[in-house]
Amino acid sequence: MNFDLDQDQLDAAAGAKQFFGGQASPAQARAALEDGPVAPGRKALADIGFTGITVAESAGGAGGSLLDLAVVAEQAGAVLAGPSLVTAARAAVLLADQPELAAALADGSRAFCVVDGSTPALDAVGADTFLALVDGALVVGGGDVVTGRPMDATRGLGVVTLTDPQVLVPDAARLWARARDVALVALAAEDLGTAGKAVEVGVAYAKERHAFGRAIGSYQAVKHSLVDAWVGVEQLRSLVWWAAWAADAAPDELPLAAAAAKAFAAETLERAAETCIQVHGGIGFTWEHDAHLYWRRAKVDRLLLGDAAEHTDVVAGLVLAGALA
Amino acid sequence: MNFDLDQDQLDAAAGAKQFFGGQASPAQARAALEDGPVAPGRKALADIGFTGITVAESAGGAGGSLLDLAVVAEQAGAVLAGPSLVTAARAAVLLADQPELAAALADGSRAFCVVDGSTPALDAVGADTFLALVDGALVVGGGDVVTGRPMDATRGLGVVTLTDPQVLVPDAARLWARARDVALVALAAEDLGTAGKAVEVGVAYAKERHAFGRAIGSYQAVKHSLVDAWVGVEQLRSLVWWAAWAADAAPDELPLAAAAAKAFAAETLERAAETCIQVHGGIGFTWEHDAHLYWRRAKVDRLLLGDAAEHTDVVAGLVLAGALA
Amino acid sequence: MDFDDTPDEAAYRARVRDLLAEHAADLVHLDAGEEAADPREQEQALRRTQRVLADAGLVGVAWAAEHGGQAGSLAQQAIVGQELARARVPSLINHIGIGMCGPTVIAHGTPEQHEKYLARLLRAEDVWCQLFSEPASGSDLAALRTTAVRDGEDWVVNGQKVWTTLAHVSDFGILLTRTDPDRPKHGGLTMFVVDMHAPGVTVRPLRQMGGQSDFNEVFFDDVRIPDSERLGEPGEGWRVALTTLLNERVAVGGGGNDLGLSIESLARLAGEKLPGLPAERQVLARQAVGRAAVAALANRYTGYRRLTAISQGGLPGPEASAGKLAGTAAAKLVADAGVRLLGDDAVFAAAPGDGSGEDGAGRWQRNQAWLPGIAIAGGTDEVLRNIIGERVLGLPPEPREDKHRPFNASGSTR
Amino acid sequence: MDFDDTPDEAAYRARVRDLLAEHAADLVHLDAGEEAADPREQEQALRRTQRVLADAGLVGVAWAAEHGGQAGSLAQQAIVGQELARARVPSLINHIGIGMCGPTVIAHGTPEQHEKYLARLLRAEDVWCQLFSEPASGSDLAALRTTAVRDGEDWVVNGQKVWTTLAHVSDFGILLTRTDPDRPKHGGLTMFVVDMHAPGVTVRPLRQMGGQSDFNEVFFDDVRIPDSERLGEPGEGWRVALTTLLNERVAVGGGGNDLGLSIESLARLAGEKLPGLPAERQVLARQAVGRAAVAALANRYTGYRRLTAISQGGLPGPEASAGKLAGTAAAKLVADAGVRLLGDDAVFAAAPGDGSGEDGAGRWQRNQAWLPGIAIAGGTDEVLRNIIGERVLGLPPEPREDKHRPFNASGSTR
Repeated sequence: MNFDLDQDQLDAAAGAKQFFGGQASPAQARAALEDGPVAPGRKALADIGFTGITVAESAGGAGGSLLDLAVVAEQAGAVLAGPSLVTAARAAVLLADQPELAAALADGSRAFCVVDGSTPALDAVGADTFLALVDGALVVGGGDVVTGRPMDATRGLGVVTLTDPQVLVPDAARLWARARDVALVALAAEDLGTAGKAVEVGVAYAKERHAFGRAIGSYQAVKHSLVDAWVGVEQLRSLVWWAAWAADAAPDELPLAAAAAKAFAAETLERAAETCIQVHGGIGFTWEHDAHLYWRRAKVDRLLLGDAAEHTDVVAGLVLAGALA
Repeated sequence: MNFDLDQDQLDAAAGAKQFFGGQASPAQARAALEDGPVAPGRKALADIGFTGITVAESAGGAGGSLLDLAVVAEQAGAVLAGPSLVTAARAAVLLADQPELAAALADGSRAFCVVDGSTPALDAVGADTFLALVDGALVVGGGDVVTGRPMDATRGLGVVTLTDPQVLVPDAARLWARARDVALVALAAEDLGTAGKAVEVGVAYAKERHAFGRAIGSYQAVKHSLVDAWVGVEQLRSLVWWAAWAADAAPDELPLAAAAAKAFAAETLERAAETCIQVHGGIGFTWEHDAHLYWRRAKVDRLLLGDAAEHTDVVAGLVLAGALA
Repeated sequence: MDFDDTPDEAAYRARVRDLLAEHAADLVHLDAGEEAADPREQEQALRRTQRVLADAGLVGVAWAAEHGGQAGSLAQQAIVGQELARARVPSLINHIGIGMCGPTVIAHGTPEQHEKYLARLLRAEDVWCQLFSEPASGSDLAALRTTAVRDGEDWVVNGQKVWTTLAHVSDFGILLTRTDPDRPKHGGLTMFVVDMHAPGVTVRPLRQMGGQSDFNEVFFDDVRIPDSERLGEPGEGWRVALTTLLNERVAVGGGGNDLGLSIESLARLAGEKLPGLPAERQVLARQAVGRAAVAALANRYTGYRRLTAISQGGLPGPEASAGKLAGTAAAKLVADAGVRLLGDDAVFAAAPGDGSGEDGAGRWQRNQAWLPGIAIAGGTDEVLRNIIGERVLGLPPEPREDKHRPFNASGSTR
Repeated sequence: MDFDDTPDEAAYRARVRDLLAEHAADLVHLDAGEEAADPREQEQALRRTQRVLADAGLVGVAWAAEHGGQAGSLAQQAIVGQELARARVPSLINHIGIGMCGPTVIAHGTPEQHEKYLARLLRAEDVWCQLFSEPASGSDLAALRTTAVRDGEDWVVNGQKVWTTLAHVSDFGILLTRTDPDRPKHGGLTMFVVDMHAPGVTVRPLRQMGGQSDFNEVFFDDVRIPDSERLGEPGEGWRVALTTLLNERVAVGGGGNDLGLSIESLARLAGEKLPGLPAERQVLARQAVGRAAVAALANRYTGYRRLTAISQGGLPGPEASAGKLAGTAAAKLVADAGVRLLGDDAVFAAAPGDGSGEDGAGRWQRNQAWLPGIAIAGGTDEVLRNIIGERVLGLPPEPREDKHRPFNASGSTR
């Protein structure tokens, strides 16, 4: 039993933290709501190698595991970075047997977006290469993207109409399912980072802000709600690690672990973000404060790739089918 | 707008409180778990006139409203009295056109039980006259009662097989539905009393018990959980009053109000009882303390006559059908 | 128990309805969630609306006649409120003046102040705001740091207020200041009427997380207030503020009103969206709609109990705090059920092709983004629970170290 | 990251498995939720089981050799635990002695005490209990009132303990007493080893809300304890107790074990009951089962992280409290999902015809009635949240008025 990150992963997390800390921030997520650029952007992510973490070395990637990607995604989530590593993780699975396209994912020469029917797709804004499942086949093509007023501009959501789709893999249902599970894990990892940051920001404020003669973090109402949020984050971390580990080491466990992680991530991030606002009192719901940017991420991410009810039902189905036996 | 009890109802509540305080108690509910008698018992309830509150005066009842009965039922709930006034309220509706049986309900010469198919029926234990809906007809008959080990012995639950059923009203579906709605209101009223008492007991203990140099009720964790339970009780009181009032004054509103009251009662009582245990710490989960008796009532009542999910769905259906328009 | 009007109330209601019909052309009408295109124009229209209503005897219904009111009952005031809502006339622009500032001036002001302010307030010739909260003192209001220093016949005010509703259109405000930092925090406060157009007053709208600006920051730089504009004695400001806060309790949510979108709105949306869902999602959506409806109904009928108590002559007690607490929880259930019904559109602040943001989706999203604020504004959930726990349930307060210490020696200055 | 045994661990596991197979005939085997008919017989069987295991080298795995242990790793200890569970061997009867009392005696006892107690403890020749909590001091342990007064070479103990697991079968206990009421509450405590068969010790089982008795009350009337049975110096009892509590943290739920019925049990029940439900109820039941499973899995894998930390040589820190908190919440979800699946039977403690109470329904109901206790026993949810908030998140503690005041002058004596 060794359920912990190894030194390489710890180092990767530290490096990612430094990179994202310099390249993205809630302030940029706020600016993106008023038509600023999404940070760090596709090019920077490719240049540092993050879009290729799970792309095979032969295709110019790092040939890493999903867990390697998850520790980086957590750091991306902490600063509300965009585009999402979810897209990279998912595309890397889909393009495992397409060396040229995989190389374009790793080096950033193409901007990918993975499309689920008419559901708004992550990172559709600015994408030039769209992957989709059409009649059981994996296709690639261009796309027309229709966007709304974004709730969280870093997610680049848009409704995509595929143009000129070409079949890449004719019988791709299983590949698509695995890629989607991998996407769930990467999304849960980003949410883990965002939720952890929201709690951290809330804790820091609760130590500093005084009311009635003492720090508000000394009051049980504030203290206990931060604790509950923190406990949720740590429980989520365990599910994310398990699911990411399973993707490579125990693929049979992936569907259960991925669904559990996504369902738990949705509720954990929502609670962490709402707690962050509530702890801050008045300034917590101002535009200039970061709290609402975590909250926006929470309100969007909980619905992406299926909501908690959907994944809870998947978990129930798998458990009933003997997944734990 | 006068959404309050009138003086007669306040007097009736005070009288009922005195009666039940002398005739029933959590201690007796505890003894009933070990085969003691259910208190105050059918005879005492009939003698004081409580089984006949909503029976017509012409049949020897008080000809009162459901609200009159609800204020008494609340007091019954506060001391975990049995049998339930739910049975009296429901039977009184069903027997509105059966003067002899109604008189037997009011004077206690018969022990009624209302049966919903094979679902365990309230007050089946010790009943001699069973009412049921069979093929759309209201029937009366004897019954064989099979009981389990009771979780709350005051509820007298048993699975009933009707014997020698006689048709009382051939086309009784609407009558049955109204009687069931009335039963929901009476049950919610009893739960209101139990929940209010559980909060009261918790509050009293929180004032008296000290830890770390001060009363535990001064800690926000304890204070706020009692407040939330209390707020729930007061919200429930409003729904119970509305539903009871609607039964006589605005029958069209009864199905919505009754379902809302029952759904809310189930969760309010559960929270109040669990809060009561938690506030008491160790002694709260001992056999000798009353807290678990409120808890037992909560765990049983939440499932009687349909659970919260069932009634929540009814509320949704009515709201969607324009009940609020 | 009944929900009907008494014959007197019914007659009054009929008269109100007639008056509203008669003056309809001079009143603003607005649907819930609808916003005006031009704020300045809207302000003028709202001022005019209140003036017309005041002249028709529909403003200050329960105020005493000597202060320009109608000497009516709180029940009559509630009836006017209901009929205005029914006629889709929005809240009075001077609702804070009428609900909080006016009663404070009445209780603590001089005859000269009554004369100078009250009639104009009722007709919205002057709009009022309440300048209490500060960046470093929200829940702990008595920790405020805005100072007023005596200088001849004037006081000189320096500091910053925040969360000031309507400050950007206000002519006057009631302003709580610290005049004696050597006294314990509650003891060194003094209340004033401040002219919002005086030199040194700067109002800056504060943008909320949803993007809109319902509140302002107000800065005071050497603002001079004549001593004749003091409300109550120097050092008695806390007592004066309690009058305001008591009146605020009625105004903020205690009455069982929906704090977000109404359950009726949710019912309409659900009626539209539910049939398009797969069967198993319908089951879950119906649970969400039903739970929200039960919570909203419980809160609504609890509000009727409080209105009954008030109309029987009771004062709004601390249990009104329960109304805001439960109303906030209900509003969140309603909002979440609604947003989830939007389906794919729920990930956008306004869905594709929904440019104006005024249709269904945008309205639910704006509501969702407003709700985190209602658990904070007008008393956080935590403070409300303390109030109920201590003043209704009689549970002991927490130990306070800051209460009796001189303000300038206390941790409260942090 | 991996969940597999290292080669060494795999070899050790194989050896444990062999030993358990070899001694199977001498061990008690019990299914979860199963209870023995005759408690006295069961006690003897459990003592025998532990003796057999101890002689096979499977008890005190991580204890030092000088104290009779196997000088193994915590990972090996975890493996033994897993294999015992796999072989359906119930918890060691002396689990409190091994987990808490023994380590306390080791850390603070004299060589004579080590000699006298530890070997017998490991073989369950003596069963031990922990006598800390009192009726008036649960969460606030240091407020305890049981006194020990020096009298020649003895101490004379008077008072009452409560929530004492296993006291009714115990031979010895570690007993925390107040020896100096003039000192602040934490400063006047002293720890002893007490002979549970000594004159003046009375044990009374305490019946819980579910009807069973897992705990005892213990009364001390002029019980004499020789000074040689003192653990640590007089007045140092709090420090000694902290050793016990640190070890308790590992024992109580911090490891991610299910605190109620397992998610596997729920899966089996759901598999049986779900197909019989109407479609819309299946949707809701699946949500309940899924939510419970997610919570239980999250807690289980978090436990693996803590076990990893411990096996890498870390000490169980305050974050283990999070394991109990989350485990309690997960257990409640599992229990509620299970009880609701019972359908009509869920209103009975044991359903009609379910006389023994040992089949499905009764088991789920017993579990339900046990769960309110787990949010209290071994640290209430509230106390655990304080611990995490202050020691993990670094949030400031609440002001304490009782800490430095002499105990007999404090409100704690109420």
